[in-house]
Amino acid sequence: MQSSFSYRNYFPSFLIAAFLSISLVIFLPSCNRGGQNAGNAITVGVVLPITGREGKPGQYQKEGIELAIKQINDAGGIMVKDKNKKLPVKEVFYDDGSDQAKSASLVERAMSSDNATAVLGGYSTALGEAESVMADRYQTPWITTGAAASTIFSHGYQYTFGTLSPTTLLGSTTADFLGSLVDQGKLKKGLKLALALENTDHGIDYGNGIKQWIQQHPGYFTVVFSENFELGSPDFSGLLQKVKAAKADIFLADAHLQDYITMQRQYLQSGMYHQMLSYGARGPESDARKALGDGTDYIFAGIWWSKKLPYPQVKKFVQDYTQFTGHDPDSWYPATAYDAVRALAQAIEAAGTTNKTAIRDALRNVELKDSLLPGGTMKFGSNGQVANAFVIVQNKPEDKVDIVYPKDAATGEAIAPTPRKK
Amino acid sequence: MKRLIASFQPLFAAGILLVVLLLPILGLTPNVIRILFITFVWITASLAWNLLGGVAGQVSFGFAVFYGLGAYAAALMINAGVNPALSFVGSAAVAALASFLIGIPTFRLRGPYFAIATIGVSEAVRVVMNNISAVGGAGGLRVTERGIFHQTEHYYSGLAIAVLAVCVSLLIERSKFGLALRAIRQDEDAAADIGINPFRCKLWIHAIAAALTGVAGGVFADYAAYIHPQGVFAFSTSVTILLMPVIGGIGTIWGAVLGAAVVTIVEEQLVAVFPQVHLLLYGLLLMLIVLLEPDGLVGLLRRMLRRMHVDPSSRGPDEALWGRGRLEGREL
Amino acid sequence: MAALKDVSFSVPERHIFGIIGPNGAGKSTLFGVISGAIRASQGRVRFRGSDVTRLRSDALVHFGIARTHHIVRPFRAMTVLENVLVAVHYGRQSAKADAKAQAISALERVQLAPKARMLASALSLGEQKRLEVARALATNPDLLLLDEVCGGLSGAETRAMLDLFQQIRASGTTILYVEHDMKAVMSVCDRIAVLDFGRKLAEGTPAEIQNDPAVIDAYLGSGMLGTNSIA
Amino acid sequence: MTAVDFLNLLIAAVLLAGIYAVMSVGMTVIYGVMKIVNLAHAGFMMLGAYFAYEFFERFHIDPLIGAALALPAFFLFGMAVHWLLIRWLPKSDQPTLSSLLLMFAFWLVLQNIGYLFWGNMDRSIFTPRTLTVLTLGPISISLLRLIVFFAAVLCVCALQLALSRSWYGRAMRALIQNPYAAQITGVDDERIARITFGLGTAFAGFAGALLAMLYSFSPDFGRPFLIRAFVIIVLGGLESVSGVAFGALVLALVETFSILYVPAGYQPAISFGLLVVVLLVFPKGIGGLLERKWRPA
Repeated sequence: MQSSFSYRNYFPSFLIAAFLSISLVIFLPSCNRGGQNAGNAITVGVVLPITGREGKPGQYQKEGIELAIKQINDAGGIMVKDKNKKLPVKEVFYDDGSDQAKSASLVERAMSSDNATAVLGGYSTALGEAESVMADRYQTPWITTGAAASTIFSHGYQYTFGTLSPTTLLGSTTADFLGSLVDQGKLKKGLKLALALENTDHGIDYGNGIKQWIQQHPGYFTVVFSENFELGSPDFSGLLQKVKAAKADIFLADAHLQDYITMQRQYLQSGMYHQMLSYGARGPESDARKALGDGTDYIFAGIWWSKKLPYPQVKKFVQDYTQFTGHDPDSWYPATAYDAVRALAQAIEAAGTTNKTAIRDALRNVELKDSLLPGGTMKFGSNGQVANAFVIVQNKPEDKVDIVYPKDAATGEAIAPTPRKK
Repeated sequence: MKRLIASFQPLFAAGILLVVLLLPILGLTPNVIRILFITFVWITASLAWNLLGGVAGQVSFGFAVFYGLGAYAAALMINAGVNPALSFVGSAAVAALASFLIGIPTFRLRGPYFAIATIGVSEAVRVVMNNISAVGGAGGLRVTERGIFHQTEHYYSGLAIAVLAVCVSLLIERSKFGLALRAIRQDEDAAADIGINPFRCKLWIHAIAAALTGVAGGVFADYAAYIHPQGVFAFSTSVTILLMPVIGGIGTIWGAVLGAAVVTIVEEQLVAVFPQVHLLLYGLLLMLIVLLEPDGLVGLLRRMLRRMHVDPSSRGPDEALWGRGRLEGREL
Repeated sequence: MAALKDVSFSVPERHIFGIIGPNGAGKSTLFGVISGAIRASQGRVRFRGSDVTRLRSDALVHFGIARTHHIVRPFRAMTVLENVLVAVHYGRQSAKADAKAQAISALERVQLAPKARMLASALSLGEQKRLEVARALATNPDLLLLDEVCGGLSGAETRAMLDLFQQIRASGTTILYVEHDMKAVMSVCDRIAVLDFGRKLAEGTPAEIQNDPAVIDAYLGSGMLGTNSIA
Repeated sequence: MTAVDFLNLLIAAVLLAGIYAVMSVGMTVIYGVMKIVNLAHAGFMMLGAYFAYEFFERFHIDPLIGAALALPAFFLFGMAVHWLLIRWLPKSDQPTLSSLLLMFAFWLVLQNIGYLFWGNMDRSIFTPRTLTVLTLGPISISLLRLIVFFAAVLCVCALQLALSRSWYGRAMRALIQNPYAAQITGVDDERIARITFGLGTAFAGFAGALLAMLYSFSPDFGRPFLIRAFVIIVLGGLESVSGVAFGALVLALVETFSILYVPAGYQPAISFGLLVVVLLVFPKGIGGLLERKWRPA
């Protein structure tokens, strides 16, 4: 039954061979993308996922980095003393497709083949963990802009830095916030908590932060349900049913953006209600608003940054970012990336050289005085990770988002408990 | 002329080996050495899959299990202070053991059901590994690094296992066991009718393939220093291991080697150079091979040699290297 | 529903024992049961006193029982020599000569030695049938089960094949021969069993069978005996 | 667990089964006739989701109508894909490696095309229906899930009816049962294959459009569904529509109820474990035990 016509007759082997060799010819010269102008530019490797599961946050972070680089270059570049001139920053970008083996490979590639002075990247903990190995091997500073789990910084690596505060802190800040609501009398004492955590270091750290707080502050809350769930599941009805059966008053989940949207949709569709509801560090994203409308109202989130922060530098950043990308920074992702570039630039200038170890030493002492992050200054701790406070934001009706905690940064009152829908 | 080429083949292989042995001394950039190292790891896994899938005809979508278990075994042993070389042996043992546990029930299945079952097993193992907190669970597992990182050491480990895999493949294909495996691939019942126990043969070749894949995983874990269930146990790892021999020329040793090299380098370059369209190009390349060149790259090479009136495939000893196994007509 | 019922017979050593019967008589089922391809729900197959009923075909080979297939099943992507070689390796070892010599001698017996280096798929149907016999012989069996080996062969090929059977028997191997082609069976077999509707109708020498009224009634009466029937 | 909880879970499971059935049925049809494991199914579903999305965003067409429109559109698309790619594959009555790899490669291409057109943003379709909940005493049912369930059931039943009554259905069944005899009796297998592939693709697009109402999606959409669809068609015995319905129900029930007894993290392992166990106990799928092929359930 073989068809008489076949593609094969029309494509003799030498054509395929030619196709293959041409593609090889295209590939080979482009092997090295940073090395050529090592002398007159500072090469910064950027490895982030812009496809795959983490594509969306990775995209935001990439935009934050590119905005910072553009601003630096617009101002003439970074002053390097031992070259006695300002050098522009050259970005070498790689998309790791949300694959951890690939991300480590690409960081290695940027460090070795492109001679990057520093590498930024690693959105989400698993990718960050894999990448962090390379920094000390190639003695190249690596700053993660999107991996927060403290394990990355607990191995004594000398060249790893991170602009995200640890997730345990997120957990305890969340609990702090709920505790303050109890103190204000908005919530009763002794409420029951249900935790649903994504099965990653991130989720586990978050849960530990909350549980530790509860241990230290007896009487406030009790945990009646705590379970991990798999990322990327299309259906959470079983898990939610279990949460429902636990009869908790407060539901705290820790999820990635996609899972947050899926789970919240099913949460609403099964008519569930809790006095307070949070998805960890997710909440105000406009994608969620688009997907769920007013279904995301009153959800609160502990985040590394909010565009509502009352600092002048934040206002300027929001403006510049919106102009640069054509959309609003609706989530924290670009801010930590933006600040990472600025901290790096400051370190290079302080080091006065493009020597990587000198830059590493300078990074340890860098203090970004006009940081976007809560607190307004950013400094890497002794393990390389920053420890800025978190802000708690709450979604409010009509697409409003307010910072509700801590008090000094608040732009609105926390609404608790969540009003029941009629 | 044919004889001339035939007698040059070992020399040719020795030449390649010499060149790759000397490469690091020639002062290549760490990036190239890294790509070569990864190529060696994939060559090993690709040859291993080829033994089971190409020679014995049992298409498995579950080699990530062995790769991942090898990686975890090596990581845990290195962390416990075992010499890395010894821990790679441990990887092989663990993977081979797992292959029996998987093979004993699944090799009773015929037709596409074996392939399907391997998908189920491999995904289930991934999920379970993701939840066992004793080995890091979803947080992944970090491998303790011993002192300073020497890339060339890893390079030579990679080279060693790739050479080992080639030798094992050559030995098997030229042995009576290899002949039995080929018989099983073509007609399992007829093979049983001449006294071959297909079930036992499949189990053994599965174990050998798993051991090689496990070693590859172990060597990779030692290099990466951080492994994660969603990475080493991922379904995409199984698919990559399967695609390499298919692209190179299923059932042939050169095919598995060439396929691994081409896939590694092309994918690396596609991701780096065309991040926007790398999936598209990779997909198109694969479609071209499936539709136009079912013998894979080796088939392409053979056709070109034939054009030059040199056919390396018509003599006995080269059968294992050049083979005749085509993708066309291979059932799951 | 049983495909076979109360069929019982014994094959004397160094005989060519034929089993015949019209289509659907249960020949293939019987053959499958003996060769281990089909599991019988009842009954026993004994070989030299040992029970081999539940043995798979590869175990049977090591007992000295080899079979061929009605529809040829050579290993098409292997050479003729390799087809036989693998049977020597995995069959019942006789370990006297080296494997390759044994394989070639098996090919010589079926006159395929000149084509040893060809791919099995390149052989003609008749040659493939002979290859199948050679492959079975190469396992060094005491009992050879032949399933309609003459089907589809020309007259000359059939005669050559029947001569080969005589030689095989002469070398000490017993043959159980299931065949549709009456003439072939009658000319070569020492004893014959006739099946019909899953039952044994008769058993005896070819002459006895030819004169058995029940057989003539049920089967031969249809005019098949004596005509040059081909399957 | 109270009776109400149980009932709620049962309803959730049945609704989920409807979704699972509609997303698997296209794959089964193609496998049954052509013995092709259509990995590009996930890609077709992704395109179906964007199809409904574009109609909704640009012309404010209800996604349900969008899903209905997807049926003919993807039917034609599937036939085109068959004409362009599939028919050049070597034919076989067993699933071949080359067909599987071709479809895998095609999936990669579709995915990349998705990224080029729509970027990596998560999109979703929000209508007033999205969050509506029907409550009957203590039992709450999502209106959207109910609608999707009925749309799915309607379509699967229509397909089943068409297959058992029409000339095409008879020819298709003949091809499944005895390809050789069917060809002798004048069934044009090439044409049947083309229609079948169109039909399978149409159902993939339709399922994608329905799922777009329930989930947010990106060009990577479909991956978790693909492997579930796979489990389902194996459970159902690989080639019958009623088998798929059955497989979908089994998987949905097991997934939903197992979570009560095992930690949520292990949930995905359950479906794969189920797949392996079923294969080992019933090597031809549970569906094969229940019914004769292609009879209405």
